[in-house]
Amino acid sequence: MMRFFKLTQQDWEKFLQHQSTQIAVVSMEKSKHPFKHILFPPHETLFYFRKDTHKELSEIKENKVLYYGLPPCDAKTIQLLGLNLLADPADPYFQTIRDNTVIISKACDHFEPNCFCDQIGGSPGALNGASAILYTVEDGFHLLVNHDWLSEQLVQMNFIPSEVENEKADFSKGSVPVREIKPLPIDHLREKGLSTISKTALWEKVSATCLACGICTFLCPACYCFDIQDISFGRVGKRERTYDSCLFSIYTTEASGHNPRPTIKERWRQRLLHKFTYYPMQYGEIGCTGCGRCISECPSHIDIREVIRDAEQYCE
Amino acid sequence: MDEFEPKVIGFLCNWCSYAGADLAGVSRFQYPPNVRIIRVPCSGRMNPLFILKALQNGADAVLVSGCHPGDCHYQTGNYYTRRRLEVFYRMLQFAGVPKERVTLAWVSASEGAQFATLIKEVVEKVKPLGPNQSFSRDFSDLEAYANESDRSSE
Amino acid sequence: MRNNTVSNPYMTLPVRIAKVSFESEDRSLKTLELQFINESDRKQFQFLPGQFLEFSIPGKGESPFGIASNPSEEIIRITVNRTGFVTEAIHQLEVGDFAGIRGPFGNTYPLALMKQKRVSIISGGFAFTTLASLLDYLLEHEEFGITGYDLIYGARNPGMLLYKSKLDQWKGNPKIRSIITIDKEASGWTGTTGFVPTVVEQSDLQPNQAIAVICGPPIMIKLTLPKLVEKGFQTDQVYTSLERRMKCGIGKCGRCNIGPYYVCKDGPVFSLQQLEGLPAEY
Amino acid sequence: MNPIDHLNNQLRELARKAFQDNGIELLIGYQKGEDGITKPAIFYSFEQVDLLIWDQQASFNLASLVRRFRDKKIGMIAQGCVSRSLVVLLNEGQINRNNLFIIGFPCQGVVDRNQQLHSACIDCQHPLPVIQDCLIEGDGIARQSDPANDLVIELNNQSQSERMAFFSQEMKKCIRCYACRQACPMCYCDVCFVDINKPLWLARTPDQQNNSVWNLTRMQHLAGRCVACGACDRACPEGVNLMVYLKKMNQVVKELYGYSAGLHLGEKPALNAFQPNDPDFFWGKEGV
Repeated sequence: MMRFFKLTQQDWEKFLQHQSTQIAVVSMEKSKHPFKHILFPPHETLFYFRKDTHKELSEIKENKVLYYGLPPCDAKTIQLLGLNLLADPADPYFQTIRDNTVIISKACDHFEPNCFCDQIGGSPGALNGASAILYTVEDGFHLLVNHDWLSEQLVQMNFIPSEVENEKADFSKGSVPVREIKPLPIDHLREKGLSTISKTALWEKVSATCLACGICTFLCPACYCFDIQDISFGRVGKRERTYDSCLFSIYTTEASGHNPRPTIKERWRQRLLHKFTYYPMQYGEIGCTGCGRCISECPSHIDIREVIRDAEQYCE
Repeated sequence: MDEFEPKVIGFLCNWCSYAGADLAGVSRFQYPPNVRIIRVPCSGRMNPLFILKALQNGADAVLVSGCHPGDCHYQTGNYYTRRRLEVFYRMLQFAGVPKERVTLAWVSASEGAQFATLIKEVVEKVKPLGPNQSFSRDFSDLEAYANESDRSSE
Repeated sequence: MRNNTVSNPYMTLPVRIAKVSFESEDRSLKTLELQFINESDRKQFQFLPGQFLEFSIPGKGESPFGIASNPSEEIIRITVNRTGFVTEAIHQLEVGDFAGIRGPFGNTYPLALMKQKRVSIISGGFAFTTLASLLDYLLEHEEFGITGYDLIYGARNPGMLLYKSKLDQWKGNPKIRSIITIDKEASGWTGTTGFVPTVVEQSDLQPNQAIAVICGPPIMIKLTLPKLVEKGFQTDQVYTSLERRMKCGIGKCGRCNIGPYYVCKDGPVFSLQQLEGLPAEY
Repeated sequence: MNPIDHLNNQLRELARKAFQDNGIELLIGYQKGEDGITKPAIFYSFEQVDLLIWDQQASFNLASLVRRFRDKKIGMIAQGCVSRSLVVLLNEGQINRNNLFIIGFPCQGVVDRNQQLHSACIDCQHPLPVIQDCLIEGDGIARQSDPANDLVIELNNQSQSERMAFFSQEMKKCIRCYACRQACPMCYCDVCFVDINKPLWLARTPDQQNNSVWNLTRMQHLAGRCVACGACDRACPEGVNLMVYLKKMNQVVKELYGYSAGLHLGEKPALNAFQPNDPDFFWGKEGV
């Protein structure tokens, strides 16, 4: 049930103050580091083991944390990662963190140069899987809540909710920016992306200056590929997972030395199509939030928006 | 509390320093038992990664030793090592690894006594520094698990 | 804090190595028979031919292996080729050692589709493992009403053939037409010689009411498929089991992704029809 | 006309000539992206050269792209550091001089991620190319004193624990995306030591200790080969101060063996050569 609250600045502060006495409350803002680093940490212990008795121990900590202030594109992480990681069998580590995370995102008030959420069907004011979203209006905030626990907390503090049917309901969303801009042709890729697989010229073009580093994937809010490794220490050890990237050659190289994706061309094809073709085929959503980190952080300034437009030319 | 006994990893060249260590043993020169020796075919085999890996896995000091310059069994191996490790040694120190932790020395096959002195001095030098914590990997969670699971199985 | 040993798909079931034997004369292939420590785990571990498991050595890592034993057997059999870090460690295991397995993962050969049909099994090298399981399983379950079997199996030399005693057994079975081939003539070998694609070309495989299952090194598959097409096999009649580098086995870690499929979860068995139009990343 | 525009006109003219007269199959240069950022680009024809541009935003070292086109006849624009990188690659037999047509130009320095003149460029000693097939005349950026050098001196004077604290703080930032490796023209190994799992040299965990090993080893592999272009430092998304360590390393190599990488064709890298009378380190000697 979605609910909508009108809060003044004082109300909001009072709410945060009150929450911080019960659970951890963390302020976030749009930064180079995606929110993914919290939901799905760069390295995570799966379990400890003993080599002698073969006992395994997995400890998953449940700490309820409220994060507020992150942009909607970052909040979308929780939704996009969940599509894969919670598909049967669910990943217990991600699930625990997700279940114990309350996200209050904040609608953006401007576009950064590399933002493109509005070009892929999103909006800088969309809820995107967050528990709630905060809109700045003249006399305070409008808070749209889609989270029972959070609603309850607010009601307990005597804030008056009004029920709304959906996100598009009529209430002031303050200064959520809108701009005249041509949307990216993601529907082409979604429907006909498979036809670009054999188009070597396209992949040669897009990967020509790619260095095959992992910046774009490590900082992408929707990338979840990981590697598993064992760390030993005498008779005990732990199995750990760390980020991995489809752009690394080692990612698919088999022990025999055979690599199904031997050059950057194939790896780029995997990166683009996995986000815009395979992911929608599997889960119905594109694996991109439009945050623009891969564009601003890329050492060779490869612009995924240009790549999508290039790929459109090759769709049949 | 017992005195801190450093763990020293010694990479010794097969032809000179290893034989030197052997001679030290045969001649019954006393030296501290803190050193664990790894024989390498030539000091030219020394990959700086070996030193880092030893430090990372908890060695308190690393000793690299080979033939005197000019005496290399393979003619020039130790000349390359000399350059390679000198640069590496300085970079390590610049990164803040205490210089006592890494030692590079020439010991010939006939220098058994010198080898014993060398080990004594390496151990003496590194003792006051205490265990290598800043550079070894953090295994505290694993140690805790080992102890805890030991207790629970008793 | 919760300790969910049961539901955590990353944690392993403890097994004991019951038997170890070298499978090939160059000692690169070793067959391991695994016995579950906990009786209940064996009951839980229900698999069908084509599925695979993740074999884990604590401190070394995990590797995926196709299950080569018949589902009705008490033990689990895998054959391990020594190539990498983990397989090297597996080769050092001895009878009585402990290890962990996870699984079973992936899909099975299209058993339902095989009913009342002829099954042609084409294999090369050590990819024969899950196919041996399939053949065992189908022979045991007469209710499938398989009309007959073709078995074309090739290896580099006679010493590299897997499961020799079984091969002999199958040779004597009137329902199975088996052609065992080696790449080059070797002393003492009286059977067929030649590469699998050539043998397939010369054979009289019939596409009518048949399902072909093909498993082997990528180059063998690549060259054999056109021969099957020449013989009139349709893309939905030919199945193959893919191999990819895998880590998690449950469709999470991403590396075995081919188009909209994860080989570990949606595969490893795919029909040619499914693979059409997808990147040939195998 | 603004000097940068003038330079770009000259570059385009020479590039067109290279396509016409020198038979290059492709040209490695820069162009403007949609958002106005200068990015590396490959030009395959005479007509495309209109887009060729160089300005201070061009923070990418083009030499790291050369190897992937090495069986083609390549044209490229090169200032000081790119040409020095090419010299090292040529000396190491990675590329073929006959397949290379170099359009040299004087460099005015490039900016880092914060749009400040990059540390490597502030005290650049060789802004002019050291090898070229044709050259645009002009003066390069004037050498100034670089605050990074002051930091080197400062660290030199600090205690071991202070140095360790600074190093640890830098290493904590690293996320091990390997952008430094990939952006470096000298890091061309087909299989990097971190990608080997038999033996597993280094855990992939991006924590301080593992990152230290990664960065120290990478630097060691660059000792005597690093041309101090700063591409790794500019590529780092986390702003790890790689420059101060590379500067120190280059100083050490220069001080001990009088060697600077990439200045002369046919030279062996410092650590691939030796002199019997090299300064002899011995244990107990004061380092740093």
